[in-house]
Amino acid sequence: MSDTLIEVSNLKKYYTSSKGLFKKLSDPVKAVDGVSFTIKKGEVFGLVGESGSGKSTIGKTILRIQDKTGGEVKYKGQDIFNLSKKELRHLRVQTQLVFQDPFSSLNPRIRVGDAIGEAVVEHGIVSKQEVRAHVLEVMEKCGLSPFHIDRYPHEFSGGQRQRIVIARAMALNPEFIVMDEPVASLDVSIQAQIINLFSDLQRENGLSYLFISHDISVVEHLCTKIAIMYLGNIVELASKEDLFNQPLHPYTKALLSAVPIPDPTAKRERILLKGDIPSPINPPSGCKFRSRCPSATNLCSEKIPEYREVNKDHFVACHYV
Amino acid sequence: MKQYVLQRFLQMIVILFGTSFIIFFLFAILPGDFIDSNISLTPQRAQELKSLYGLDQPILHRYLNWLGNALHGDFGYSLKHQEKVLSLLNKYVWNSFFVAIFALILTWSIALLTGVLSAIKQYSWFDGAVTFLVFAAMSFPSFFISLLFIKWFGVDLQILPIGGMIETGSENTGVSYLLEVGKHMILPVTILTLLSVGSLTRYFRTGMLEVIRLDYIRTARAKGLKERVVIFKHALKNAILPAITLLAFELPGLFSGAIIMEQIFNWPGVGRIQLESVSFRDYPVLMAFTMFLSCLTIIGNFLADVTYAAVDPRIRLR
Amino acid sequence: MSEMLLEVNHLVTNFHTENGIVQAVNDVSFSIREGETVCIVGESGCGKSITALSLMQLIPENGKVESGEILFAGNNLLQLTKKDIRRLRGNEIGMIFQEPMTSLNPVFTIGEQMIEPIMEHLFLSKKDAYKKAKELITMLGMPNAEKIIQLYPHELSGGMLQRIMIAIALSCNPKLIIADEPTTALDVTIQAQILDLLRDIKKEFKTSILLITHDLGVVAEMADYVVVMYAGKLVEEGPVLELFADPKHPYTKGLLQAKPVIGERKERLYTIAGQVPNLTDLKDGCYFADRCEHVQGICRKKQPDLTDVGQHQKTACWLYKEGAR
Amino acid sequence: METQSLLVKQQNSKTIVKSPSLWKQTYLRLKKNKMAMVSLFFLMFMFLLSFIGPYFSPYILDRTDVANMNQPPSASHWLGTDNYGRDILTRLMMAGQISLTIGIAAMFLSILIGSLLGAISGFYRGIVDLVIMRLADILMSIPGLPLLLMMGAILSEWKVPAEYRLYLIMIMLSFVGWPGLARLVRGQILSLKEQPFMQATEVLGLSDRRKIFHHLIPNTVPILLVVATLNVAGSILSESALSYLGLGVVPPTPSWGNMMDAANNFMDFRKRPWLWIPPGTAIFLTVVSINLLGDGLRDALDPKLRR
Repeated sequence: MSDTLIEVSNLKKYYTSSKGLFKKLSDPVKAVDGVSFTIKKGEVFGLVGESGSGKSTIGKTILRIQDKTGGEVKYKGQDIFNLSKKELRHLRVQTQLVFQDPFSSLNPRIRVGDAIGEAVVEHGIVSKQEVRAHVLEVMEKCGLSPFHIDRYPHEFSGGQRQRIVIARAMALNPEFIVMDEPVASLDVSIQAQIINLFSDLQRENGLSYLFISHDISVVEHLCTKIAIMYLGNIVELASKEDLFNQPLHPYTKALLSAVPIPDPTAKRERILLKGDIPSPINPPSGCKFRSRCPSATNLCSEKIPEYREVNKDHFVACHYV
Repeated sequence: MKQYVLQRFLQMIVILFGTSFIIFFLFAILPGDFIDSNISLTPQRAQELKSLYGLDQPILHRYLNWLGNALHGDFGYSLKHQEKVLSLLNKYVWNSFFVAIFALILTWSIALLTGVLSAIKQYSWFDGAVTFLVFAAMSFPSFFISLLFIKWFGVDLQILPIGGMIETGSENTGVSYLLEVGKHMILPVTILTLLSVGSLTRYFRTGMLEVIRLDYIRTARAKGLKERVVIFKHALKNAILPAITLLAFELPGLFSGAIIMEQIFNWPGVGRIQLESVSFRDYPVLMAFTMFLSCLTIIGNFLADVTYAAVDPRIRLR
Repeated sequence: MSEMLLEVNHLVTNFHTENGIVQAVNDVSFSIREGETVCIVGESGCGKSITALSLMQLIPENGKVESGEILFAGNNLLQLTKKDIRRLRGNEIGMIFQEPMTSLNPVFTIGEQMIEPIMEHLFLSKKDAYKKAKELITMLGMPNAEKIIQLYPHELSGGMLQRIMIAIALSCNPKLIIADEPTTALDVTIQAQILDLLRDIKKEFKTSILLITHDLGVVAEMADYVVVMYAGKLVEEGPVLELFADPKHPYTKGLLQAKPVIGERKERLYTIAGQVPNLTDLKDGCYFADRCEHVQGICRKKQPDLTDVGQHQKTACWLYKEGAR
Repeated sequence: METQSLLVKQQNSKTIVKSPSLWKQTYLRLKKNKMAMVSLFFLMFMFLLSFIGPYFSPYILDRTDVANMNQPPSASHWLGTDNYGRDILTRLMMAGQISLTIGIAAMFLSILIGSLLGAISGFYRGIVDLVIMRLADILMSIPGLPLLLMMGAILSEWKVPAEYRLYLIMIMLSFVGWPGLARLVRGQILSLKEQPFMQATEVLGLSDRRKIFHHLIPNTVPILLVVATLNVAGSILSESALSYLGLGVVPPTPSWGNMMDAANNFMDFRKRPWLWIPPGTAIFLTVVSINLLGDGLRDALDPKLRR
């Protein structure tokens, strides 16, 4: 058996906006437009992109919280869109999701202990009598105090709520967690605490993560493999070292140079992209990045660049690499 | 936008049919009809009339018949008034309409003014007083307030007429006629206004309170605009726009709100005819009037939604 | 050295909430010179935005500037009449906010909203105001000014709207622009464009900028002078190079170390333990004491005040007080 | 690392201020609202008066007393007597029982039908949703009072005995009331379903039953509570109007509305205001209190709306 955990091939997710009697054939929003990647056991896979890149959609689709439009997602070799109800329930235990906003991802009317423990009992992992002990154990792992167990979510700050959300996911002993911008709404000092917690949990439990973020410095810190997305496609995918030492796609280069560095003496050459991110409803023809690319040519507007392996394990979609 | 209007239009047609069927059905399950209750008819004549009116046929058939006639403007014949329902309604509807329209104008002006003022002076004594009055106005049973007003202004103080549209036997014409009618209208209009002003004031107050906390109001202030401009241009336009959709319910609401008031004030409007027809089992009239109000609501609703979509740039340009 | 444009002395702003009084800004002093960019940096709830809003006297209804002075070109803003403050807003002080998508009125066109301050403060006719609006749009690097002024806010992207906000702030040639987290809601590549634009404005018009941000990267790129706030207090201030080279206050140090930085590979991130204190329930002593690695007895008893450390740098910490140990 | 996590724990225990549960907070906030509290106490008084008051009354409900007809308020008859010599206060209290019961029962029925249909609509969507919502649209476009009048007329045609009429009135009122509630509940459920915490229940693999009963319903209860309160006020108003017109609760069963029928007699109206002013005032005060209480509840449940 290979050590591949998740295999995504040519995944597509389009949203159609119209409803009602007349199914108007409006252009769909191509949120994810043919994306392939694999995540190995124990790997921390980073997915970076700006708004409209489709990164969150991927996170939700590969957990089958949403339906796909096309392509395939395999978890441990099994197509997750072909599971029976029972198998799907089993998948729910193995895979988990941590949301961006710790305020809306906890039900305000359910106590912390119940939020963490309810699914554990439902899936029969721990009996009703033992659940409290189990919850306390998980809470301690996630840096929460025992007396928090009977509190309501509104009594906690953002960072602590995120710990609760993580504990809720960890209570099921999952193998794979999708982290959808889990630190985006947290302050720097709290963000560091949570990121360290992620590393600790990952190391101690041999977890695999899909870490979705717009913050490339956080991804660099945490991930081993990184994919850069632009308007529904992966434009570059490589190991952390390759991507940062030798970025190939013009978008990756621009993205890296745009991140402000907290060092006033740093002298960098900045690649300033012109214009706005185009709408995913009506993206540019050919290479979707061409409207902002500093080195775009006629070829780029005519032909969609092939997503190919340039170096070993380094994939790029650009005509000029 | 075009598609929205079309979709909304079709929806309206569906609802119109549904509503007319429900109203028809309710009358169809009545055990008696105006032929049964007319004891002067011989059984044979009754049977003839029944087949003449199609009353011996299955309900769906009767419904389609009635609908077909209604679409031609034929809503049947009023037994009590011995005339066609349509011409009967036409005769009385205007008396109700004028009261309603005056009340409508008054309600909206008062509600807009007090709603906005109490929102920008939130928690002031003015706001407190308005809030209390608003709740009082919303809680009065229409018949009780009508009776109280007649007692105070008509019976005790004797400054206003206690009912009717003109004095009995009055033969005034021209301006003096108008003045006389106007004097009789004061109490009905006041009461209708009072009954509907509360919830609308509340609506404007809440809307305004929501809007004045938004970012763009802060931006308007940061631009150094006069407070007057900030409130009455930037905030008010946003607070008023959604109220367009309420306007649809306003006119039919006033008509149906006036039913009891007209009865008490002996005002010769459709509301009073409506109540009369309940006690006289004059069901064609009752049915036509209910249908009239429902159509008014449904069409008004459609127009309001379309207007709102046309006025609000966020929807218009979609 | 250039003239002092704005001086804030001992500013105190409180909020009255259900849970008691919140001291959002607690005895804060700083100043801005002409043509200088000052950054106030801190985490959410530290009072940085309220400080900015206090200058413009735009704080929400339940808040109040309790004491202190705000000297702008020699006048104390807190003593001006409402009318005079209004004349200042949008005219001598322009402001940009965090959320460009909600900061413009959805039912008026871009043009209608741009000409308002121009007509109000520069007394131009409507026609001339529109002309000026179009010039501003072109100047800020947006093509198609003619078309843009006819559009409604929801038809533009966040980055474009923020440019429009900057154009509005600039329209009356202000001496000071207050930018409250102007790029937080934007994507990284758009953020780079906006920061670039602000730098150009500073260069070209010699406008002073007060930039409020939580992002130390933005501070390093934009600031001449930095003010660090924590729990409503000013904990450290200094010129950007000195402060980043040698941060003194344990909080500033912690912030700089806790942020992952591109190209700087660390095994673990440094963390500041605990949570930001609840502002309704503050104890005596330094507000950072509970989270500080170097906490000592006096920290829990008495609040430190700002002391000079280094040439232009100041910090409020007992570690740098002589004889405090 | 070790010391740091220890510090985190210490911190956690310190920075959290112990605060009461959501319901308790709501109660505390409501307690601060003077108008709502006065209303609450008045309503409690009204209930006691209507349901317990009659036991302390020396008069029997339907006992006519020819010697004491149309007496104005006095020491023995605090609110006077009517044309049959019956004590007005006693009748007012008994009528209160009927009116309040109808109002509350109609509310419960409307809530039951409305929230059930609304929840089904919002949770399962599809064709069920379409049918339920169109039905609601249709019923909502027939103005309430004319619809009630028609149904009242049907009751009269069927010659329903007076003692059963009040049950049918309840059903009629809820028939008019449920569509609005169904829409509200549906809207609530649709917006809740978009909340990340509902997506979390999906990821956690919780059963539909648990999703509905532990996550969705408890979050719709607050708004339902407010609407239910206001619905009682509406029902009492509608019932009184119907009864006043003789189409609702009919004598001999007393209700506040049909007691006001006295005002239809011109002599009684002019000369004997004690016949009709007390029931009218009772309706008004009860309804105003319920409205103020409902508004107070709304503020207390959703503090965001206030500041």
